Amino acid sequence: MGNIAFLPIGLEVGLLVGALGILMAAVMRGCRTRDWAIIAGTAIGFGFVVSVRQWVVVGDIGPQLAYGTKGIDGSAVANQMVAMDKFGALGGMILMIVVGLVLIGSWQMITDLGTRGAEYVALILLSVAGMHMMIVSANLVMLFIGLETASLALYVIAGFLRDRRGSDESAMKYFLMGSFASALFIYGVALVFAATGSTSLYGPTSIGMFLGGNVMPDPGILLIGIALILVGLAFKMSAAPFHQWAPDVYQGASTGAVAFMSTGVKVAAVAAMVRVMYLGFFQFYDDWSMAVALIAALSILVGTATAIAQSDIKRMLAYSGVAHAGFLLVAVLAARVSLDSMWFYLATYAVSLVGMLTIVGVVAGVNSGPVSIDSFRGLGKKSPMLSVAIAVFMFSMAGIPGTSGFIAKLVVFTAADLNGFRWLVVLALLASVAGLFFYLRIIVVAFFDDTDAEETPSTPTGPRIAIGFAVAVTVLLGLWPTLLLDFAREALPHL
Amino acid sequence: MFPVLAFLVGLPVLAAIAIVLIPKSRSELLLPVAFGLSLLPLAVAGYMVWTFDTAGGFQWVESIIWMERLRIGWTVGVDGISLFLVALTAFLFPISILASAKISDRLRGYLVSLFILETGVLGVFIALDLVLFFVFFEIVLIPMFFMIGIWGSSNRKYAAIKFFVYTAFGSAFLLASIIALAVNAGPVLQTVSFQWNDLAQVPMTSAAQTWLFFGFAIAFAIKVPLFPLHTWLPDAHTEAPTAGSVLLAGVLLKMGTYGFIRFNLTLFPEATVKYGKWLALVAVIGIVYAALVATVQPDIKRLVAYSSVSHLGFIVLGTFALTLSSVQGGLIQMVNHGLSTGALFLLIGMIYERTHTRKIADYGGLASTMPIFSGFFLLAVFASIGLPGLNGFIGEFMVLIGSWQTFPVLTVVAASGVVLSAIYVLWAYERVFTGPPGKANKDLEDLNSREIAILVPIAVLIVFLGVYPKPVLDRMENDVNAVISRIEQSTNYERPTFDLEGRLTVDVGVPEQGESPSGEGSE
Amino acid sequence: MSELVVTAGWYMALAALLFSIGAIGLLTRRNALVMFMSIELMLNSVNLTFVAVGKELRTLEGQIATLFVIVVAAAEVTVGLAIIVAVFRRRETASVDELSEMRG
Amino acid sequence: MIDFIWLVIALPLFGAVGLLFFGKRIGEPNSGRIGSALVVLSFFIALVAALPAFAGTLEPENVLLFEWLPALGVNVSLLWDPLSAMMTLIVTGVGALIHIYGTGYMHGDSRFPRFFTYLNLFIASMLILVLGDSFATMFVGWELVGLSSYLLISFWFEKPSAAAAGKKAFIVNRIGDFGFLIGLMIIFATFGSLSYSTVFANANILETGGATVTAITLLLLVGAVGKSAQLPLSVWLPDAMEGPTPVSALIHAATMVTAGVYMIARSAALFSIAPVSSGVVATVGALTALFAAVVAIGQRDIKRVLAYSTISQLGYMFMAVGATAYVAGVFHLMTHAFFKALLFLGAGAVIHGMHGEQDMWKMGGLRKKMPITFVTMLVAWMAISGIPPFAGFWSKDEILAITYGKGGAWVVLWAIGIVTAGLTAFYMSRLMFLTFWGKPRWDDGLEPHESPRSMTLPLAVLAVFAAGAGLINTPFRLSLEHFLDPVFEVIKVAHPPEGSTPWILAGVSVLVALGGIAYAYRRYIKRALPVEEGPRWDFLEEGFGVDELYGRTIVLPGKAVAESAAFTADARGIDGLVNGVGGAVKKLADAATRLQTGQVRSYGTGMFLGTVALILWLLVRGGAF
Repeated sequence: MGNIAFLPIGLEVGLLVGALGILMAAVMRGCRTRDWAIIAGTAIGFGFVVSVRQWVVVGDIGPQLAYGTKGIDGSAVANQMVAMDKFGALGGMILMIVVGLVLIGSWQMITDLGTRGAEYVALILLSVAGMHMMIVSANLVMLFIGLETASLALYVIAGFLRDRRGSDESAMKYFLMGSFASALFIYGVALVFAATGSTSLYGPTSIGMFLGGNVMPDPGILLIGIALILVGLAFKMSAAPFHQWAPDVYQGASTGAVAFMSTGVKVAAVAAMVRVMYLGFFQFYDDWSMAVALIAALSILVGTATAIAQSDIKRMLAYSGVAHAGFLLVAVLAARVSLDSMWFYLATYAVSLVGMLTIVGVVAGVNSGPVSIDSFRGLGKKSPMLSVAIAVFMFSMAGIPGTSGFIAKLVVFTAADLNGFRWLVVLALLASVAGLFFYLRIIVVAFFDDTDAEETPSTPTGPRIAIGFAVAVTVLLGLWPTLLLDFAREALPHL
Repeated sequence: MFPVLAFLVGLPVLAAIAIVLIPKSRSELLLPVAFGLSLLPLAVAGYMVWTFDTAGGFQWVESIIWMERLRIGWTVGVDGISLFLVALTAFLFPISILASAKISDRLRGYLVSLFILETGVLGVFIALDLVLFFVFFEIVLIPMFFMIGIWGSSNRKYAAIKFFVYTAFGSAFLLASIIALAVNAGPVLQTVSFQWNDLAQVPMTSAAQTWLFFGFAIAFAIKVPLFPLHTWLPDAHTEAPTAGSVLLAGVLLKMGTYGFIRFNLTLFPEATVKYGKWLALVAVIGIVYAALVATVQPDIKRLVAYSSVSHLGFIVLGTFALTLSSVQGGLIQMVNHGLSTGALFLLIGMIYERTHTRKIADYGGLASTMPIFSGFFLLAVFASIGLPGLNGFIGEFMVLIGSWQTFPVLTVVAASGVVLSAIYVLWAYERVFTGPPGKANKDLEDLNSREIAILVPIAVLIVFLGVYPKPVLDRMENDVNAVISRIEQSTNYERPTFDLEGRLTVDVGVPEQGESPSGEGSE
Repeated sequence: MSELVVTAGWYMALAALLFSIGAIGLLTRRNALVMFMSIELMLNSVNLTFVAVGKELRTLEGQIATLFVIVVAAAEVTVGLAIIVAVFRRRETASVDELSEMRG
Repeated sequence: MIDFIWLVIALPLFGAVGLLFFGKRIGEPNSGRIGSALVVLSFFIALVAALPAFAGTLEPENVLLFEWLPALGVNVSLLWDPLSAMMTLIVTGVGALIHIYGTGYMHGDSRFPRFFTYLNLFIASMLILVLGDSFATMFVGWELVGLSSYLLISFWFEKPSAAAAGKKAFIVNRIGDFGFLIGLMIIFATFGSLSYSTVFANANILETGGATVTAITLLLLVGAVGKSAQLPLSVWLPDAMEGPTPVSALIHAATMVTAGVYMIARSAALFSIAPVSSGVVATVGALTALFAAVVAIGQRDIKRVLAYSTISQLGYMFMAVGATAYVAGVFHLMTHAFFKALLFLGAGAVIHGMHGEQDMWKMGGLRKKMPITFVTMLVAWMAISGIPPFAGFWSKDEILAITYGKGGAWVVLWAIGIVTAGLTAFYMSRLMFLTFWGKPRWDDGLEPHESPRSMTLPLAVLAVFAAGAGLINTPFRLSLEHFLDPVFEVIKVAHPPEGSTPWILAGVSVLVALGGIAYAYRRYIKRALPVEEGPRWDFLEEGFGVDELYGRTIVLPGKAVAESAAFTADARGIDGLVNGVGGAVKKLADAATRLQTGQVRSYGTGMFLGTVALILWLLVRGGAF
């Protein structure tokens, strides 16, 4: 075990060091954003390398658990805290790519912030470390810590632009609701602990072992616990009815921050949910899967319906994110049959969304709060490449073939159908049609409306790269999905 | 073996790339290059028609499974049912490009859209993998959406969104059904498979057939479109630019009717026999209803759009009548409708470029100012109302004669479309072309040589297919027979025989099923 | 006096009550500080549960979890108070009802 | 072997296509000459091919050109038997004369070449109709002649009335075709084939008078009624007079309108075993004959008189074929082709000479101005009135005799026929007297003149036939019967009664005809011209308001239905529903948006309620309650 002592948390450590490094650099060398970029880039790159290394090592020696305590008798190692498996490794890669894209796409904002930019970058690195911790944690308390690490940093990030009204509102709402959700989550953990005597997902004293070995005559407390854990995670992915914070927060926060919080947290929460639900509570699959299906259905319906009425693009994307949370919950259900479909959905949605929000940042400014859809008016003429990118992302989110979004829906829905959720698949497909109303609307505004605005927004290099990469991934995976699918098929959690 | 079909579908993609690569400074090259490139798929399609083995069955099959676990992949092939739809598609695109000479705004994007559209449509007709089919089926929406939305006329936004959302609504059912179909077949096949070949062999319970049949049918019915799901079509047609209308009517609608034959008939034979009559009923209602509605349309494009709805009803009626003649007639009617309605939209586009109005009331007396134009128009009009000697007749006649045996009452009602179509078409012709030319129309120029060059190939085909459709029918016959035979084998359905079957005392010139007739004095 | 033994169940019931009070407080009060205190109350009820159950099951896990929760709560206090202060500075109020510019 | 018979069709078709593309370049006189020459050539080829038939040695022969619709077993092949030979000769013969006439009549028209394009097209189409050896090919020709008719009626399309008349003709014909088409469906469903050989050879398997054969024949009759302008689809023919007069002569008198008669005669094998249908055919014919003859009396326009007269004469033919007197029907078809073409061409010459005037009340005294026209028309007048020995007498009389001979209710039809004969003589005399006798009533400055040679020559030729053609089938010498024997040999064809009855009947009809002429003479020559004006005459002129009746009962309600379908059912109903769904989704969206109050506490409440609901749901499902 010695040789992997550092590897399971290498990514987190790297990011923390990077965050501290940036803060130090800001203190010692002043406002030199180049330094921060190098450090952050190194940290993220390191994180990515660690994830790859994990993948390789796991491929060689199989999934591992780490950081346990010795039993009282000193013999067995129990209560492992962190799992090192391809599941976490892939999660790490996706998170690194997403956060990298976000930073590249919104670096302008960091430059604008001056010295405080260092804090911003550091917070993002800290937050993403927390997110990854959520994915790899082998213990519910550990999961809680990861969740809080991610969230606390996000609360600050949401309200980072102090000089803009709405920013503080955004932070406050996020904070209050987030804390509420965290409290519900940890109370759920406590109840599960009360019912099973464990908070661990692995090992001889894990929740699963207990549930497998004992017949619960009265599972009430456990079920309440499961419900609360679900609520906590569903909140993070902004699934209905725990979604209402999202539009307000997204609207108030800076566009770059939204790109990060809307994608990273979703990745982390979905992955964590899969691990917790399947490993922890598989014996209660019949119960919680229906609960998840109901939340999914509600999210899809509410998200789609509300998004139609939006005139602010970030709010629209927030509600579309609610609908996508629903689709992701379908993916959670589908994960029982095919985990790769869930990964595919997560990765492609995250990339498209980051790309789209980067465009919003380019068009309306990275610091922008509310961004009316009308600001895209006539973009098709002024900036055709940008508009094509918009079209690609919108079609991808809508699930139109030719884009990764279609394949994502296809594999997820096929797996969900295989898993017996045909009604949910039909509902989801019909809702995606209604979703066209708002995805198409953006394309319509961009392409079909003329404008008399004169200046063409020039796309700086950073966003250009981020958008280009996102478009490339979206189209490439849309045409050649096996690239990711075959890879992700191995990304199973430690059992 | 050379992957002909991949090549065929790939050509437009390459053409689109080539168009993108033409430098901005040489944009005058866009149109000629695009036209030249669009001839390549036509050449391939021509080669395919030429070398097609009339014995039928899928030819030029390529099968590469990409996603082994779900058995999704590039499985394509062409049989007698799809052959001429491929050919029609390849034929209409160069014409559409030529007809787009007046497009100046964002021409590059326009041409790229056209080529992507071509890829999509060709893909639909060759795909033998349900997911691949669906991908192409949906991809087609995107370029069409842009064509209507960017290069359309005044109410284009509404029409584009309506077109997209309405058809996507049907597609949602289609995708759900495709997934359910594959999942249902999973236990039998030991794997989830989206291969048409695999799925066509899996027997299904009648309940499953019913659900899936209607799932597929909704999507195709919207695409066709069948009454009462047709209202997106007039809007889309009216607002689309000329090439858009041509392709919409010419090939896009055929994706629905083709889907009926390729999927509903082969995959769900029992449900087809059981519920086909309802679709036939809807189709017949559409024939009469759309014809009625067409008569009073004030907008000439809307009129033709409704006439499309009416004519496509014949195809669907023939498809579900399940006789050799009716299905074959429906198939050839797809080609014929593509030609004649395509020609009509081209012509309307030409007059619109001159007058900038589509209101019938604004025209009048064009026959004296534009004799060549009116001549072509008359030809297209008569082709579309099924005048013998022109192509429209073949399909309509075969459908009606063939369908009678299965659905006598429906067919009689459908036949009344023959009268109604004459009414709306000739009345419109009267108002547009005859009488003394009004002031506004006195100085209109007749067609120029480019426009004539666009129309001549269509006119030639209209006449040729009307007079000598045998090359086409021969290539279709065996595969259509195979489709019906499959239904006969898997259900209790039997092809209707004629009343005096076996009682004829003198049997002259009656062909045996599947054999070609041998008459005396054959050359 | 054995019948007066306070079992873990009682503790859990108390914790549940506290949690509910906290939740209701969060939902009914409009002052951000009070709402924040309610959240702290909820977290503490979680601690109570953990400790009680841990004691009952004779494992250290419960106590350790409590420590973590306390730490997290402390961190939350820091961030939360900072946000509240920022809001108060700008708007001279801590009432969350004022914070409703973004909606719809 | 008569394989070359396809040339008969190919030549005019070639002319049509060639003139379509090069007519303008070829120019005025030559395009007409080419068109005429091709038809003349066609005629002679047909004549050569028909020689065996005159000798009585013609075996019906099929000539396969190419396979057409294999699935239906339909080929494009031609049938050459005495009936088709005779029809071909009439079509090409009369057609050739009218072509020649047209070169004079259309002189100076700006679209002179186009006229011959259409005429050639018509000849080709009519020959397809006549020569095809299956119902499918007949249907093809059937519709194609409809097309040519449409094109030619609205030849002067700048005139709105001409355009409308062409459209009306086509649409009314299509109504008939609708019936025809359904008939074809049943034929195919019954025999599994559409070719004459199969159908007619096996017709006897069908039960005589059975439902199938009755249905088939009645539906075919619908087609025939449309094409031959019988009641109730007669309304298009008078309007068709908007076309140039040669067209009226060729299409709307001599050939196309007789297609219905040809069809019934061709399908004799079916009609002869369907007594009900045959009765209907005859009744329709008789009623039409009477109706049209009455209406003809009220016409002022010289061509409209002839149009109604055509309808009336076609009624006779229907009576004949309805009475299973197929030979008599075809006989009358032939004689009618000659004298009616002659009448039309004569009327055309009059109109030509009168510079376009068609109102007979503005003519008068023309016999001096146009002597040749007058003389030839005189012949035609005698022929149509049934005065022996002119052609019309023999053919009409045979029909009446056969009808009478069938006895029973048929005598009523005979009576109608006799009355019609009298009326015919009367209105034709009226036409002649008003046109050629009396004082000139034409407008000042009009200089009526005789027509050019190209027009009078056909008149002369036709006059010869109109006078003598009847002689080929007199009771003394039944050449036509024998000629057509091979066609009808298996069918029971009705013959005139034996003995003295025919002679008495002939005497009666001649007397009636003479009476009609005499009355007209009294009314229009002996006395001052009567005033034929006022509402009653108008009503008569308008054909008893049938047109208006259709307008009120069919066209207007149809239009109203279409309008309500288009603007209410479709735009508001179906599309309204579609947009309504969209609107409902938007409403729902707005409602959902309203939940988003911006108040964080309400969000908390939502979360809380959601949590509680989830817990309760899980507890209930998990069996904790």
